[in-house]
Amino acid sequence: MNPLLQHSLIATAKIGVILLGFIMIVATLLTWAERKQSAVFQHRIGANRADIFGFRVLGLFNIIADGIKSFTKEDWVPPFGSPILHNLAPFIGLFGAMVSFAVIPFGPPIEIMGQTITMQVVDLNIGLLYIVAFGSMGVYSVVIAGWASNNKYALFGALRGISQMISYEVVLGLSLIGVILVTGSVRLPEIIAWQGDYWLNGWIPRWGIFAQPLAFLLFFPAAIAETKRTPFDVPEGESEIIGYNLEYSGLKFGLFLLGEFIEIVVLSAFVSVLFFGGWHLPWLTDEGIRMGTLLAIDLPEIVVWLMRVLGFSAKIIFFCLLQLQIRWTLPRFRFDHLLRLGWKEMMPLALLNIFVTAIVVYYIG
Amino acid sequence: MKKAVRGHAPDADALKERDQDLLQLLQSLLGDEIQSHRHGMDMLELVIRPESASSVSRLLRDSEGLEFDYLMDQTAVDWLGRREIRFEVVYHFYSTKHNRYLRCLAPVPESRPEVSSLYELYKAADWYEREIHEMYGIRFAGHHDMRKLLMYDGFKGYPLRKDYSMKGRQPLIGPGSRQES
Amino acid sequence: MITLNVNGQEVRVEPGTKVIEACKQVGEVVPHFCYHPGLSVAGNCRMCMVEIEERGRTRVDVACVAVASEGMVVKTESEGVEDARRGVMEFLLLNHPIDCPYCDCAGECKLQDYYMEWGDTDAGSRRMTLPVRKPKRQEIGPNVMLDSERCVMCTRCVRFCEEVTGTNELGMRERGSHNVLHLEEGKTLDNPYAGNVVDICPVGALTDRDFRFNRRVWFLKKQDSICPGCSRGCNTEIHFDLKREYKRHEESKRVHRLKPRYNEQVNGWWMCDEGRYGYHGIDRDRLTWPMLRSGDTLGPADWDLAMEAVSSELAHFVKHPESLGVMLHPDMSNEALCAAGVFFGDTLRAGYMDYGFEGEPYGEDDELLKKADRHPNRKGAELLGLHRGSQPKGQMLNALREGNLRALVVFRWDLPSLLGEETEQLLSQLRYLLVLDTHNRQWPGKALHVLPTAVYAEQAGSFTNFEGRVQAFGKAFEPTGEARDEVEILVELSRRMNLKGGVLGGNNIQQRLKDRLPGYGEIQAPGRSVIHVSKEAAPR
Amino acid sequence: MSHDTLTPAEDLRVPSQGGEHKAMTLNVGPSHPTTHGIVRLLMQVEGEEIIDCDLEIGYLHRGFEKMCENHPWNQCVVYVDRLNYVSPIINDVGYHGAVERLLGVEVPERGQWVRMLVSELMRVCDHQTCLGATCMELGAMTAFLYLIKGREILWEILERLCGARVTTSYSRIGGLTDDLYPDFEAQVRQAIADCRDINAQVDKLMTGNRIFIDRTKGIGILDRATSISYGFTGPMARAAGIQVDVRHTTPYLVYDKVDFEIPQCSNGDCYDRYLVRFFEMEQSLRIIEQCFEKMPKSGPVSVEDYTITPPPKERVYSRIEELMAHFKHYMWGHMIAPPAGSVYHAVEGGNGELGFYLVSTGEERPWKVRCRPPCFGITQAMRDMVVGHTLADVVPIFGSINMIGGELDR
Amino acid sequence: MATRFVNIENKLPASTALYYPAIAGGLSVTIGHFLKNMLYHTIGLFGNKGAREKASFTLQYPEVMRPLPRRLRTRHRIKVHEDGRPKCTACMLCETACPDFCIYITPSEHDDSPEEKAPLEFQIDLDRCCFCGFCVEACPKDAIHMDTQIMETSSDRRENMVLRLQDLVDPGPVVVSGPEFAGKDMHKVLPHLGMRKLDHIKPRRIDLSYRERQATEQGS
Repeated sequence: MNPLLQHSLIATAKIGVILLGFIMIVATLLTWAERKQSAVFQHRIGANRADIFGFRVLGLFNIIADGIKSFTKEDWVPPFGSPILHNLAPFIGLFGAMVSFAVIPFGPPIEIMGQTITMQVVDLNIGLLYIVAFGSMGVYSVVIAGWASNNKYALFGALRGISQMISYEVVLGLSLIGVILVTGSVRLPEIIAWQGDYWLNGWIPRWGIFAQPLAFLLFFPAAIAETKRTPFDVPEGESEIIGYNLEYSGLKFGLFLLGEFIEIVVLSAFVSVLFFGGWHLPWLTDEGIRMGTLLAIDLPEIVVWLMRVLGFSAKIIFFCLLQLQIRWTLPRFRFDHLLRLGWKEMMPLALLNIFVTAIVVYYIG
Repeated sequence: MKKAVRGHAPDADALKERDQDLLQLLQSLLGDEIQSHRHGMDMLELVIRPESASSVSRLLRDSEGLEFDYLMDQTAVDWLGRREIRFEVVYHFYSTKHNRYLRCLAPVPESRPEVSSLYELYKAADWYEREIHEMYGIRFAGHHDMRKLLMYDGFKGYPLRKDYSMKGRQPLIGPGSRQES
Repeated sequence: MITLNVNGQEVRVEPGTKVIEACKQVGEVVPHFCYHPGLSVAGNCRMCMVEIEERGRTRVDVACVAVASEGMVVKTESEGVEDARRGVMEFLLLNHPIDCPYCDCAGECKLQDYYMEWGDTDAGSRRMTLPVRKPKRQEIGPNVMLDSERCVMCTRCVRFCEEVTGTNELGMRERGSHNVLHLEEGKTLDNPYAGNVVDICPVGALTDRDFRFNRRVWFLKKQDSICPGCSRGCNTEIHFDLKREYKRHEESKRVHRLKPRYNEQVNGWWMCDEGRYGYHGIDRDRLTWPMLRSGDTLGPADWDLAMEAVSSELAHFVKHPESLGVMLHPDMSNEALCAAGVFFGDTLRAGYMDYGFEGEPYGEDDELLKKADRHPNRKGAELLGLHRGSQPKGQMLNALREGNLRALVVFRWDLPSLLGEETEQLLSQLRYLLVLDTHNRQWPGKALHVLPTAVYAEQAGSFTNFEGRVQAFGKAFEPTGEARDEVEILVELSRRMNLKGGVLGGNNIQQRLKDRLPGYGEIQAPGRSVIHVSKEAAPR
Repeated sequence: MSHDTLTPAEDLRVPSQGGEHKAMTLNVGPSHPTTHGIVRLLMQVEGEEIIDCDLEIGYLHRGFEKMCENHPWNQCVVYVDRLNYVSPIINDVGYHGAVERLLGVEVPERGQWVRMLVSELMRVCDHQTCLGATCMELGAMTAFLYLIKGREILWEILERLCGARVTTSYSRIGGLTDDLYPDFEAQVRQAIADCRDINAQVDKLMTGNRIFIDRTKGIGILDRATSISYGFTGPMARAAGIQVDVRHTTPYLVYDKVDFEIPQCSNGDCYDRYLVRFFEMEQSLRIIEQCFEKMPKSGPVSVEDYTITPPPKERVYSRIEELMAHFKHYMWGHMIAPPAGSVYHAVEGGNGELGFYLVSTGEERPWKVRCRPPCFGITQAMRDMVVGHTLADVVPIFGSINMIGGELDR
Repeated sequence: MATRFVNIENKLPASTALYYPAIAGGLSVTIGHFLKNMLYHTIGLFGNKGAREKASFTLQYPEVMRPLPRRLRTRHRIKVHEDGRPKCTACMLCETACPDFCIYITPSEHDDSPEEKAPLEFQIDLDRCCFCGFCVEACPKDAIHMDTQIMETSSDRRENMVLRLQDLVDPGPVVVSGPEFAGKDMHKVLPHLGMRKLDHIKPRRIDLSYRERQATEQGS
């Protein structure tokens, strides 16, 4: 077989499986989860009215109903705005979010028919930077949406969005430097591989959270701020300015939402990769379960692989749900408090983290 | 026939006695500004002249022993067909220091419906007076802004006047029927 | 004159005055059922108990029987009095049916009023026996319904039939609890004044079959008025209800009943049934639009068009007014008559004008109230001098027969009934026929313009009765449909025609009326408001 | 920027190209998530900072006074109900208290206790709604729903009691429509426990939350003197350290027979208002508990006077005496015609002093029914409170005002 | 007994200097609720109704109805005597007491009944009605009641909002939301009532209205 063709086929299959088969499904399920989860802790039942032949399946069909609704709703383009940009904006956001997945490794490489297949679409040596770069595509979406709507509220949303995202990108980037310093790489498989090791005689996994706790505490909020969700949803701020997507309806509005949910999944995957060992599970080595000298169970290779992939998925879903939980628990920041937090509190801490990490790495590592 | 024991309202004499000091103080401070007074069933009532409403309430607010720091309420009554002087602007003052109320009535003739504004003294009077103006057509001299408050700009007439019909209808407003000036 | 003391107030009354009347003089209304100033004293209800101190002795006595004497001290409120009244109320209510929900009297019932003031709540719990049942819903006359259970045996109605009409249809029989009002053998309560027994019944025993269940009395509004039924000019009250607050129930019916209003000089407390039930015409079959003829049919038009047409037609006769005839109607108010007189007579100088015609129907006088002349204002027209032309009074139509008339203005008259079979033939010679009428009629084919006018309940004005008494009546409600007051129409016409004689206005009509009608100046308050010869409503 | 430049015709115009427009006019409302009582804010903003603000109210104006003037005294209750639709019974109690004062009638003791009890229940509802709405607009949906759950529990009790949730019409001149139902006390005690639990959780969610503190502390400060000048009463005034509370200064009903504290703060910012309302809820619950201990266990709740209240129904059906009294009661405007005179009667509403100034001419209809809406002056002070703050601060400030369109616009 | 003003201690605790503690506290509250409710939901999935009710404060309207209290003022009805005559005697007190002028009665004379007066037409305009209950209070014949427990009274046409005599005499499925079925799954309740689908919950019309019956009686 032509290697190029083969390569393309494998890449396409990966895109199909990982992007459409996993990410899209998780993102759509998140729309359901967001309703149901919030309902559960608000003593409600949540969306459950859509049924097919009387079956409601816990309201899962509402996802389909939502899809149909957003497709069939009137797609209104403000005549006073800029139609081309107005149409473009939601796709930019969605594109940036979806493309980021290309470098996320979903599991250890596996050998199928003599081929070593990496569980990521493309193994870039600057994977980490790639995600950060494409993650910041979202800012274009926001600013274009806000500007093209020619609405005062949308403009406010766009302005808030652009300053918030740029500010928090700084924190995001700076907090990552600690991780890069520790792991010594910007390539995601290498970062994961570094986290496969253990401290204290194999008792504590060498995960980013333990190596860089402060970086995690800075990175996670900054990343939520990038996704523009509560408590960082000031660009939307539905009770204040309604947000940059004020003039959107139907499918395009749905795309904004979908983009947001995909960003959540990206973020969860990214956090798992950087701070929670990626597809590593504690005490699960290539051979099987090894808990220091206490426990040793040998497992077949394919089982280990499956456990790792599933473990990684579980981590992603956990962080997704955590983000939803945060969104429904906390009030919203005020815009200037948010910027103050970003620039005056988080960025110095991030710099401090880099400084300390650098010294420690220089002398110890 | 069961009949309730009526007359449970606070004893008129007791009220009179309670307000006696206040009345003396008011009389000594305001003098001729008080046209008449009455011991109502709830509080002391003073009748003042409309043009001196502002000066009287300044005294009420600032004089020692009175300190009516709250303008609790301000409204008007239309006495159409019942009294010679048609309107009456009613002020309710309250003093936090002495915990007492005072009602001032300023009769306003229909021919010259004007009262001096309390806006400079009590910020609360701003909207109260705007409301009275649009509802009764009483002007407030010295008020900075006599736009309509509750009704829309094109509303004709004064709805709370007794001669405004309960079934009075106004032309429609809104897009298509608004006349741009 | 003797002086007595009622509740601390000195009263001076004629000797022989009953105590109840003396009390009324100082505004102390003593509760009573059987007493009626227009009837003899029966003293059987025992409600009007007062405490009387006379010659050092205090007693509780019946105020309608006791005669005032010098130095008497009367107390209308005292423990003994209240006790007595409470007892009477309990006694009256002992057998009273639970009928308020469907008793027409609820709202003007004396039992209700007195109970709230003097009744005893706990009386009912002391009841030992089952109430006595009596016949209900008896049609004792064409206009009156009797419910014996509700009767309080005051015998007002019996006395009325005996003393006022002398027909003696009603009487009492049985005794005690079984005492019952009944119709004398072979008689029905069908005298021409039978409706009055409903007015004087203090409870709901006698109800008016015409008014029955139409409307609850507390919804009714009142307007003082004058009965237009005959030239007596009985003082009445129009009880009307335009509609319920937001929705019309019976679109057509506004007046619900008439009640007599006390006027000692004219009608006393009474009115005849003919007048009482004559109000139906106010809402029935009314003309509501100006009608213009095109070809064979009369079609509705708006006022502007109609007035334009009328004024242009009338303009043809400004030069030759001698061939113009005006038929005024004695149902019209003084004001309308005067306005017509000024406009057609003085300004337009019509050749013929009259207000009475041969062949119009007359009724019969009776000894009580009814007058043969069934129109309320013939005297007014006479006093205003509204007869013009060469023909003697009442003979104006001869001019038509002689062919001297080219145009005719007809107010309210039904021409076919006056002219009989020759109507079409006589009218064919006319160039112009204008009709101003209140009701829909068969107008002769010649009628070119028909204008709707208001009836007496829809306008304020005055009538002059047969003896020359000017009495004002008030406007109860707006004219129906597009109808207008005649004065208004004439003023508008004169404004449009703008003749040399000047434009008709409220002032010159008023002045003319004051000049011509004795007493008009005194009764007519400014602004065409209502005046009353007497304001007192008939006591019930 | 003076008010004159904010005439409605001009403000919505898009600034002309090339003009020197530093400030932008932003039109918030009348239909905007923040303005949950329908009000329109015309704001001049520079960036996010508000430099001027004008309020346009009246979107819920329905001619309350005019309608009352055209209805009999007792029928006005349906309009009074709808003044403050979050705590309707307090309005009823205030209005009827005023009418009873005009009439010179005193409600039986049990009736007074019941009125006080339901008033306090309503106050809890009011504060829960207000705090919940504030939290929701700040983005904390869950706290809102927890508080609304608490309100729902209370409303269900009120529904059992009055026959309606919002348009209660529970009170009547001379008393109440009906006595408490049998297991009322048990249900209310359970509800009190539930509300305390909910309040504790919301406290944990919001009170110490740094984000919430940032949003509310130091926001919308109005000093004591200005607050008084604007006629602030109720929680807003007490948050600024002004000691006014009608329940304390001129006790009505039986407020002088119960023991409770009136919380007050000194800063007069949104956080203090939040705290005052929060603590007041607890005090209201305390009053309710005391009511159960101290109120007479039985007895009439309405005056037994057929000229004021209708006779009992079972007697009306069977006896002519009561039937006639019943008819007299309803035929002519409930037969209630207070003697000529005027009275000002105030109660402590959810937002502050809710005063009724009634003028009677001795007829069956009121000559004048004036309601002094507590949030009138407070809403008026909105301009002073928001100017200088950012756009986002409108939310907590407006939330703390607890503007109730029904009583503001009447 | 005393009321007094008390200052609230509103010094912020040190923990509020940081964001994380309160966020953790808040999350613990919501997660606590989540876990508890999730447990109830799970038990409820196995058919335990009590647990299902505990898990959610809201109800699955319209399948499940809340228990409606006895005093609740709902759509009106007019009681009837045993022979089917309405108890109403058109005394108009409800019309008088109505603050909204929503009741319109056309009275008529009625020879057969002991009350001699009966409503020819009795209309209640629900568009106007404010459900204050004054009409029930004012009725001296125990005729009008607001206890049908029908709350769904909306329509897209004004004329449908006017209840006529026959609607009032026979208000339709009164018992559906009655206390005995409160909180029950509507689909399970409906067969007991002889109804199959929710769509059937509309005011039923009786075959021969009172008015028609009256007309036939008078004619014969």
